[in-house]
Amino acid sequence: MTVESTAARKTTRGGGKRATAKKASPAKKKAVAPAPAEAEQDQLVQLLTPEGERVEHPEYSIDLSAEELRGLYRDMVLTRRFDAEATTLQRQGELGLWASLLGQEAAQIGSGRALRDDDYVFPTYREHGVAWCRGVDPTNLLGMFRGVNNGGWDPNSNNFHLYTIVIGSQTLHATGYAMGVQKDGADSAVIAYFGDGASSQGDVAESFTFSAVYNAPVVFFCQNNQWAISEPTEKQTRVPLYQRARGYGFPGVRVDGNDVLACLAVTKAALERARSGEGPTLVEAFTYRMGAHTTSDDPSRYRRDEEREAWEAKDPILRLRTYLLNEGFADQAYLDSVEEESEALGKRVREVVRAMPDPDNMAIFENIYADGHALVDEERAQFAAYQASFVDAEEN
Amino acid sequence: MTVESTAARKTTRGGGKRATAKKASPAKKKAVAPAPAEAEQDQLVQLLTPEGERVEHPEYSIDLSAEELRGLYRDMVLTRRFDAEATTLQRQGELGLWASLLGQEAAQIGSGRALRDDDYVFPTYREHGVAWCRGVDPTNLLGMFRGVNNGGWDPNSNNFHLYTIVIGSQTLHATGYAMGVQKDGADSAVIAYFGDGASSQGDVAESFTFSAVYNAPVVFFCQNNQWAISEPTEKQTRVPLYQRARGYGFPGVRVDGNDVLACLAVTKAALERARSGEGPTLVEAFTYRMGAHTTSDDPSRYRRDEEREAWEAKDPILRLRTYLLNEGFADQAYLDSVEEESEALGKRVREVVRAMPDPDNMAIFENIYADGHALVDEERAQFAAYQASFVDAEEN
Amino acid sequence: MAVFEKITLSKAINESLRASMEADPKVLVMGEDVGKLGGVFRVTDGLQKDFGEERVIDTPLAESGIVGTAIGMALRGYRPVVEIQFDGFVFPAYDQIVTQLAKMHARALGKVKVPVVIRIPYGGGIGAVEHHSESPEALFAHVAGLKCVSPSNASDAYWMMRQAIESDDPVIYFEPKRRYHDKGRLDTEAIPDPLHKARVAQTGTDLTLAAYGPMVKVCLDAAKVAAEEGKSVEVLDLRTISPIDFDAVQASVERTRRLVIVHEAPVFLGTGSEIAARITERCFYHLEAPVLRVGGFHAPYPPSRLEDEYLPGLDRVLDAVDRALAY
Amino acid sequence: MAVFEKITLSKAINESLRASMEADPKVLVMGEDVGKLGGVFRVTDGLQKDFGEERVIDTPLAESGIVGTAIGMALRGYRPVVEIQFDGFVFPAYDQIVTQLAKMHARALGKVKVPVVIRIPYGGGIGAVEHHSESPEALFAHVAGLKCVSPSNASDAYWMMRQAIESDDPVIYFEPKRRYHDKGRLDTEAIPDPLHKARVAQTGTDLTLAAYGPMVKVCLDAAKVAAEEGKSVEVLDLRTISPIDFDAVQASVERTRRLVIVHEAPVFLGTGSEIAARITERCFYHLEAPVLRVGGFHAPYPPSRLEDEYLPGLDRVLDAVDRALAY
Ligand SMILES: Cc1ncc(C[n+]2csc(CCOP(=O)(O)OP(=O)(O)O)c2C)c(N)n1
Ligand SMILES: Cc1ncc(C[n+]2csc(CCOP(=O)(O)OP(=O)(O)O)c2C)c(N)n1
Ligand SMILES: [Mg+2]
Ligand SMILES: [Mg+2]
Repeated sequence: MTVESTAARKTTRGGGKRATAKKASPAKKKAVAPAPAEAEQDQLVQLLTPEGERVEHPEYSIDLSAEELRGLYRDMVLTRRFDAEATTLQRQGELGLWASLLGQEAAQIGSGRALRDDDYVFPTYREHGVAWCRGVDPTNLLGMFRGVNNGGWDPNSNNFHLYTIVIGSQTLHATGYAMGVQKDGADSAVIAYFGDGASSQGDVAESFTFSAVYNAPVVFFCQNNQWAISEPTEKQTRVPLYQRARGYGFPGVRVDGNDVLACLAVTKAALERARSGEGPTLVEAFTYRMGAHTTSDDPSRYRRDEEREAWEAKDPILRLRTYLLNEGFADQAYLDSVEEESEALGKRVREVVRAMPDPDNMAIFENIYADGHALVDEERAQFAAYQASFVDAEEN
Repeated sequence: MTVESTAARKTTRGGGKRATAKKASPAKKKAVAPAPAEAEQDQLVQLLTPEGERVEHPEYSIDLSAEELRGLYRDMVLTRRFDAEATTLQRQGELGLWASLLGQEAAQIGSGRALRDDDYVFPTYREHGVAWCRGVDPTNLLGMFRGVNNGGWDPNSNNFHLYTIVIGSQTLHATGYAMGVQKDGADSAVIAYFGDGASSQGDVAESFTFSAVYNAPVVFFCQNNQWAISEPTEKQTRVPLYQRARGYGFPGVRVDGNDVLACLAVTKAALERARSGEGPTLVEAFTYRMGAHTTSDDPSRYRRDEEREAWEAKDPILRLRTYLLNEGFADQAYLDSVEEESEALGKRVREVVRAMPDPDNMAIFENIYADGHALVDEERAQFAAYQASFVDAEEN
Repeated sequence: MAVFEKITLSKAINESLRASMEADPKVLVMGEDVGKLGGVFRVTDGLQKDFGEERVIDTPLAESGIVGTAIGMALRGYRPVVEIQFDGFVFPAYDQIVTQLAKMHARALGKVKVPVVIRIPYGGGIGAVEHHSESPEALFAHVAGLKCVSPSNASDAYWMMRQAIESDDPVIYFEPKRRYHDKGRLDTEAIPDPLHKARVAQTGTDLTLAAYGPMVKVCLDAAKVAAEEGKSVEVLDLRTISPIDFDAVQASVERTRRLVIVHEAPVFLGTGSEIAARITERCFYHLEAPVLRVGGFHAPYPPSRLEDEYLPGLDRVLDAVDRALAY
Repeated sequence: MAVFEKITLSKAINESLRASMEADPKVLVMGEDVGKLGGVFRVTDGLQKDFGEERVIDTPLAESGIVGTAIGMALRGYRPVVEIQFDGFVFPAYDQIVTQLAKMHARALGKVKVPVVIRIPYGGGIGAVEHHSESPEALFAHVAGLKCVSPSNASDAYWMMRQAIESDDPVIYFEPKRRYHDKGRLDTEAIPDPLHKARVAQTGTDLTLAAYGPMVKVCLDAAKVAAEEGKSVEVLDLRTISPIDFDAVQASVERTRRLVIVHEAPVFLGTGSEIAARITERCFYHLEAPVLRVGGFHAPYPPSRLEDEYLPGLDRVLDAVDRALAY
């Protein structure tokens, strides 16, 4: 089913003051590329309503077993639990910072579960749910937030690249990787995650250009969570983001980002396009950042509580749970077992993080170059001698 | 009239091998932003056919007096003459380099004559025709190509910014300038020139984003001359460039860039939109670089003569001359007088350039800072002393 | 509101922006999150409320766009003060800064001015994640056409920002983010030092420590410890990185005959290399010891649990003082 | 094809790219106009014809995109050799180079390698327009994670490119564009010097001239003139800018006791500043004169009619030699 998200948009921004209010009326001239009609703008693919009702979409269908559905539920619950644990660990001083995915579980689990093992993921810094789908141990994600490393996993073990903090830059890496896949003659696909704010970066535009020109097998997955720190999406664009793709010559689609089934179906279709040589697709997952930007942020300075409340009614986990229970795909016992599992996960994360040792001082000088560098060798030796001078002093 | 440029495209690239051949078939799914149909892609606004026939366009009309029409002709002829003279001067060693606009006279004169005095222009390095329209003395354009300066005019005298060589960067300056115009409450407009190659630069995309978000009064005038040095437009995009704008929320239009009337009409309309608070427009002038990229370039390495020949049939000056003569707007005497004038211009340019003195050595240290800088002062003094040491040596 | 007895460095910048905006309607503030949020460090707190969205502009998330449009606004007669959110995020704007902002005045033979100030919270010591703790100043100071400054205390922060905004040249204003909360005295009616002059922060006779921004405090602390050990250390707050006030360094070194330069940025091709080279040339017969440098290593800024080792601290500065004195 | 008696420097790079592509199918060449045109300097001439469009890739006009996608291809196991058309056009890619390419290996704790080579034709002396004559090497050498080299002759150009491509680290390969047509001998079966070693290009006893890339020839010429005047000047071809072979400079200076560094880049914070600072530290008691530097001024690269004054030439080098010897 295709629904209008107008209501959602109204509640998110309180209407009236949006930059788009000033927007030019759609051009009437024929030779001018017309701004799409309002109705088309706000279409978004949905397969599961906020009320947990299963609906059909003419273009995207999905047929999952009860087990698969339960699996998606479990993924989302565990991801949320992990995320909450990390937030707590930050408050307790175990992490320096945490970027919560709260509210974006469906976008991440839906898209993450659409991937094949041989596909490759280029995340931002918030894709904890996608990392989960890839089998990256969640405790590995915490190293950079604790300050013990800048990325604690081997990207090639799970085909999940390191978190990238410089906004937008990973979209080019994804495109280049996809060009490599293409050269190899493989039928794998690549997926690049980025946010609504990131859509403004020149790098993202360049990745659209390169992927279109080379027809690279890449899916651009934009989680439009309505905010880039304190800036609403209207500060980045005056038309829906999914439309950006069209001007580069590939399709864009807006999906209900809080609907795990729709995210799964739409991403799968986009990955299929990539695999079969049809090139890039832009998926805009229309979702919401329920929490602060990071634990350093204070959203009360720039957004109203009512906005968050309105989005709570569209919670991705809630609607799947309702659906599972209503349809008898899961019972309370199953939900309880997931709850238990999530508690165990929380406990394990807590324990692992608390036991995470600080790196050795000399790690400063490691892995800067693969083939070594004379200056690094010199500085390493000097620093070692300097440190030893204290030990000597202490010993004397 | 709306004509299909398919034929033109076929002759320009020889078909078959285009990157777009691999292009995905237009998506069929409704929620997916569909790739525009072929027919729409290739529409371009035309008011004067290559054969010199005046045609009407349902959206763009223009009504010029005979004098105005002759003026456009004169502008184009003189611009072409100036350009040819500069090419010759380069061959004679008077200039280090020249970037010829040959073939792009209509795009530049048409758009340039659409401007009001209070509008502001941000050119690339090839807008000699626009400079002409702004009243910049053409000999001033030659300073940078001769190597006596990096930009020899006061941008504010004619509201014509300096030539910008770093591809795409001026589009952001134009956008910022337009934001300033808006803040001032003025109803001036700003126009940013760039090429088909430039469309790939992140800066150009960012200028689209900024101008759309702030609804800035700027016109993006892309001269798609089919080539970025040796690379055909297919290396930059797989759909027509004018469509790029749509995804940013403003209209794009493709105009016959060899039709001075259409370029004038379309640019005027776009400037009007800007003035009246409707924000940015992208104009793609579909034209052709008849010469080499610059005098350093050798197009025989990458393009076939037939392509150029096909475009010669669409020459912008030829078609206007035919029209003027056929309609009796000008007679041979007028044409001859323009010819004479152009010879005089050529002579003046030649003379001025040959007399252009080299800058004083100490100019190296001038105008680096508006408020001075101690290091520059130190280096200036050292260099002066160093130079004086030779004079002393000679004198002794 | 002439005198603040105890104002934080960040609040001093805020006051400076406010005063500049009041004094000149052409002054604009722009950047990511500078509006309602007041910037991630709250340096622009309250400005949008008081000066409106037309003068305090939340921009799209695109640094090249921010600087590029700021250049355009400057060409139109405005004086934009641009915030880059963190040091590590200035690089998407590097092209606009280096090829356009720095060169436009010269390109136009002086016919246009581009008075853009770029504020960059820089340096480490705040336990942040990657890209949030870097010191890229040498990458800007090397480029002709830019001026670079970095205050070490609240009063300088205020005055240097006012002067930077008044300057007709582009100024990169490096804010020592780990000193944002340090408090100092500010008299907004005092007569400020010129923007491009160093200042002796502590007189001494045996050795000169030269630093700027966040490292001035470390050097003052080191001088204190050294004093307890009977060594008289002069501390020079350089304040300006382009130009560097070599005359002041030379004058100090001619007295003390020894120089140690301290900065957080990597030593290799850091600003200390230029100071060492030039002062050695100027003071060849005065120097009792080679000019020594204390700074970051030739390594990416490390994860925060290692930053105390990476950053020049009291011990490493004192070690260099000892080594210089041992000559 | 083992020995070329007279091969131009640009052709030597071409041969090197060809040999590298033949040796390893993962080697790719990419950039603007590198295909049919063979690059604006023809360095990639004929490669697309022989290796196809899949391996010699004409890219969209977007330097950040070029380097960013090259990183992605390197992550996939390729070894891209990227051409930046001119020195002044590398800056749109600066963010990708500094924040991604340079740091990715460290970020991954060594788990990934990013063997990208970035070719930058650099330096002046060719009478070009703005942005086509710059020497930005210090802006890269300051950044940990990158390696920087610059050959001065055809044989080095060949071998250093082969080694750069074989290196698992990102290498910025600065091509002295005004030497592209200079001819030299090349033996493609010789045993090359290591990539990161300097070489004594001319022995001498009174003073050391250190240079790299385009300035080596100027220094050799200066040494010749100096010799006629009875001064024995050693010329060191540094070859590598990150790391710098300080051991070689030190060894030379310990013999000659005087050092002059020559580069086209601005002196202020140029590579000469680092060499001067470090060598002064290493050779404090050996130096009879301060290390002197000859280079560009703190000014935008001037219009070409002034470049002979701006660039270090024979006279300015000899002037510095005289000044150093006068101590
Ligand atoms: C180049 C760059 N500029 C600025 C920042 C600081 N920053 C971190 S996250 C962020 C907002 C990102 O918004 P969005 O892309 O919507 O992603 P979200 O955080 O909402 O997931 C900003 C401005 C950065 N990391 N990189
Ligand atoms: C950032 C940057 N990269 C590369 C170049 C070198 N260059 C100069 S012109 C040009 C092609 C430009 O093509 P297009 O934008 O189509 O303009 P045209 O020359 O056809 O008018 C290139 C690659 C440059 N000037 N700036
Ligand atoms: Mg967001
Ligand atoms: Mg072109």
